[in-house]
Amino acid sequence: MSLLLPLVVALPLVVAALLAAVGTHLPRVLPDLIAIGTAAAVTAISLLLLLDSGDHPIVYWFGGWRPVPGPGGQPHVIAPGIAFVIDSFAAAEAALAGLAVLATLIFAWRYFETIRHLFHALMLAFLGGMVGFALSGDLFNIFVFFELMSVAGYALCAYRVERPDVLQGSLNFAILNSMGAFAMLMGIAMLYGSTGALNLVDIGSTLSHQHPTGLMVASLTLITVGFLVKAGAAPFHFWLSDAYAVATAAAAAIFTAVMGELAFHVYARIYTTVFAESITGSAAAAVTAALISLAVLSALVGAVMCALEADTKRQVAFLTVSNGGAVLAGIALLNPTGLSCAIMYIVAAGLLRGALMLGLGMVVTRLGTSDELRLRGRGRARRHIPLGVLIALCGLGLAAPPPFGPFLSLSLIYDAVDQAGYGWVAPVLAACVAVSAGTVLRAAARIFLGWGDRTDPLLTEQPEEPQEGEPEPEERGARRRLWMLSPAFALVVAGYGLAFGPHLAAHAIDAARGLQDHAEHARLVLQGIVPAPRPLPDYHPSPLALGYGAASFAGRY
Amino acid sequence: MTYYPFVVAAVLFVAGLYGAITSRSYVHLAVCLTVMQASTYVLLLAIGYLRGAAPPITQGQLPGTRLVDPVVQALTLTDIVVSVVVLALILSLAVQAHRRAGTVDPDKLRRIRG
Amino acid sequence: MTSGLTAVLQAVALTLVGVLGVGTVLVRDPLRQVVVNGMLGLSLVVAFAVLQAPDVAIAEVVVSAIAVPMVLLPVIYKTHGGGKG
Amino acid sequence: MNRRVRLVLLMPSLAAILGVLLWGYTGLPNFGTTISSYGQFIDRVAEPQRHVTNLVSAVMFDYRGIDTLVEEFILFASAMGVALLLRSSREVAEQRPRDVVTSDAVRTAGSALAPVMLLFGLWIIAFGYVTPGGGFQGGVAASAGALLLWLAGSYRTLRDLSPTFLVDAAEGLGAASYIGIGLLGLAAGSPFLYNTIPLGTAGTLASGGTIAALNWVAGIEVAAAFVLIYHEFLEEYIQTFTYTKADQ
Repeated sequence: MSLLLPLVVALPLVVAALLAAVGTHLPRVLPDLIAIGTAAAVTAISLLLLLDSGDHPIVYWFGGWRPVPGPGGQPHVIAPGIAFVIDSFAAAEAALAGLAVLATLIFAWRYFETIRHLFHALMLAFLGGMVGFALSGDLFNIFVFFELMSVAGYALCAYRVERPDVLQGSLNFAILNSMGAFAMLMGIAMLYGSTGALNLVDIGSTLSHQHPTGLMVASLTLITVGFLVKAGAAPFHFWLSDAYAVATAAAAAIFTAVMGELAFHVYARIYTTVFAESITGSAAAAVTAALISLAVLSALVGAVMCALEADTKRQVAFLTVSNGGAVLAGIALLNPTGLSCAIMYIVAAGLLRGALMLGLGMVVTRLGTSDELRLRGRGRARRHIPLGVLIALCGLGLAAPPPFGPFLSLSLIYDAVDQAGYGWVAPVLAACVAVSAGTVLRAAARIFLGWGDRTDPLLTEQPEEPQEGEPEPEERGARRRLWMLSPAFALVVAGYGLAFGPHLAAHAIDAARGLQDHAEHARLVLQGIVPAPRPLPDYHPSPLALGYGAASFAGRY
Repeated sequence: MTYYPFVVAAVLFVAGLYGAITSRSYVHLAVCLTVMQASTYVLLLAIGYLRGAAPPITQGQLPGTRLVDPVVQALTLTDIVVSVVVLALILSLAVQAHRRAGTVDPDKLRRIRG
Repeated sequence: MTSGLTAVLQAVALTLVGVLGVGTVLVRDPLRQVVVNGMLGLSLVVAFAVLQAPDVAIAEVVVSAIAVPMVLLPVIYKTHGGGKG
Repeated sequence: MNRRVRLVLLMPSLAAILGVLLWGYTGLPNFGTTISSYGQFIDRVAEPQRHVTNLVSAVMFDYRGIDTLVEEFILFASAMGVALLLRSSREVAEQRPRDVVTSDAVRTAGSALAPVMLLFGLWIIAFGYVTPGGGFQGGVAASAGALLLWLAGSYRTLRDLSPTFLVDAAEGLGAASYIGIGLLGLAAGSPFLYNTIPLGTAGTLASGGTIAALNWVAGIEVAAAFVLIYHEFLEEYIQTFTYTKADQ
């Protein structure tokens, strides 16, 4: 395992570099095959790590620089190197990233006819960035991976550089994300100045022995802003809809499936390991209240904007914002149930959103636009049936039908907010999920069944000139169409099936407990002391939560 | 001098932010972002400075000489690379905006997009 | 170097950094901004040197004297100084 | 939103941000009074452990080597991105005269300066782990030399002689070699980026083990990446220049 582990980041990066070096001289199919193989390997290693990290997180010190006792003796240690701390959540997140990139690369098989090697190199660098971002246990290292992911993301977003809207979306994306990154770096520097450490757990331990000062609040605020900008949570969601709408389907699928929610996940990890030990009592309650209000705001803004949007890709962007609200609500509770259900929801919903975006990419390719009003009834031909089924399945799945897909995790979120005394949040979230998923179904019904009117005064008006289709080679018969859809269907199957992992909820809550038990986690990371195995918690969602879940599914229109 | 470098860092951060938000040209804006990032260099190096200590180069130093923090210097180097990279990417997008839309003004580009 | 002199140098260099940083932001004409930005780079070099960070100072020299002008000037020429509209 | 309204809304928020930052900084130790335990530790052990005298390079290429690895790939991704954004649009290309930038003065100055800059860059890289300097600094300096060479020796011929793929290859292979050196550690049964090369004597060029190797690889990657980036931007400039001439 320790042989394979560093490869999860090193492999995509080294292949990216080699493809850039010699890619132009290879026969046409080879770069495609190599890139797909690499993404598959990353996914496989991540899944192995997921299995392996079931009992306790795996800790890997690069260069072999393990922590050493500090000059003050125990319990203070100095960590001179950088560690990857791979808990089940991080491994699951890495597997999600691998899977999304794999599906996208298959979807984009010979999709871009020119300068392909640049596209592949950037995709793999993007993958390496996301995986490292998910796994790293060092604050500055997280920032560096964040930048790698962002830089590759800006370039991929602007792939169709000839359109002004693409440029505007990409520029917004690049500028706002850079500002967020600087805020984050400010916070990191302040934490380093105050604790003299960069390892997450080390910072957390040192911080908990200090008197709380303004520094802690300021650095928490700066880091929170940085991550919320990246995740596109309200009120920082402005860039997201533009960027997702203008990116090619291939890039947008990865953005919506992984990139944004990954920021929530890493934020949760930083909060639990660095700040949770020092922020307790009423301060913690204040953090929860603040994050919950941002979560509700995101869910509401996302759902309303989604329902009022006619452009299907933008709908998915706002759907992402809305789903992000549910994720943030889970994280905001700062307890094991909240954290575990948030991560499970990230993975399940991310798979479905990725598939949805790929499906919409096909819609644009075949029908020439992504505007649902203009597309009304244009998908009624027989050959579009699989595509319609795909999009409908994604929409249904995102509405969390019991017992499939995101249903389990969503019910857990409802349950967790209810237990934490935020009973009113659960119905709001349920309504938002229903509205945003319902919008997808509305669009699917309008496009593929011809339901509804050609005009709708409620929906945002689109600029007159029709968009041209994606630069995609002409269709080559039914087999090719199915080939392009198959990765999206595979994502849907994975998304639906995820809820049936044996004792999934129990395992997730167990992993969250391990992370949130700071003393135990610190012993594991800094001293290599493996915690004693715990019995799996027994967990079943309460009837109330199941009710909300079912209601949110039934409530879609 | 106890807080002065930190004040300078804060001023740079806010000044860069102000410039970026009010900018009328993406080229100008990209430079403002580098000013904003310069604040992190100043902060990091100020945190790692020790009065009376030598640079973290042991060549030609007596053993036991007090040295400043080498870690923040390594972090700042990485930070500088990031800064140039972001500048280059935003500028190449600005060049394209100029070519495709004939403007590098954020407001005008937004209007053209519709 | 006495510690008093070092402190004075640091104060002067940091003040320059602050003033030129604000100046870079306020100068709206891109070509003039390049000049002020270059001076900001130079003042950062001095500040890094008096903060005992020669590695970072060298990096800032090469970046602000070579890399930044090399990407900025062609772009400014293209977008602000003539060329096709 | 109106510009003036935006400005009025902006000022209080900027003041608030400034306030939060200054409030946060009050929690920092006073300037110049102390450095982190991490830094003190590196100051104490780096030379004995890694046999280099530039401790910053020890942090960059060994203790925190993975940071620098990612940094190289940020540069790599950005060079790819700039190429993607600028190259693709020029493919609809125009025939243009090539020689416009090379006046005699530039040529002379370039041919005199180029080797100096290149050597200067290589020198900064070479002594990076002994005295101040290193792969990044030297790489940027060397890229200037390479660029001057490019400009001096008539742009056209050199472009045909050293097509972009040569620089592409240098950049890709440079970045890949960084990981390759990291993998040496794995091959020896140790962690990724573990030192596998004899350490040598501190203060000489034959020291540092993998630090020296990574330093060189990073220098090559940085130089190539910057040459790529400059090249893309210069093409833009030349194109504009040509258009202007044609318009007149």
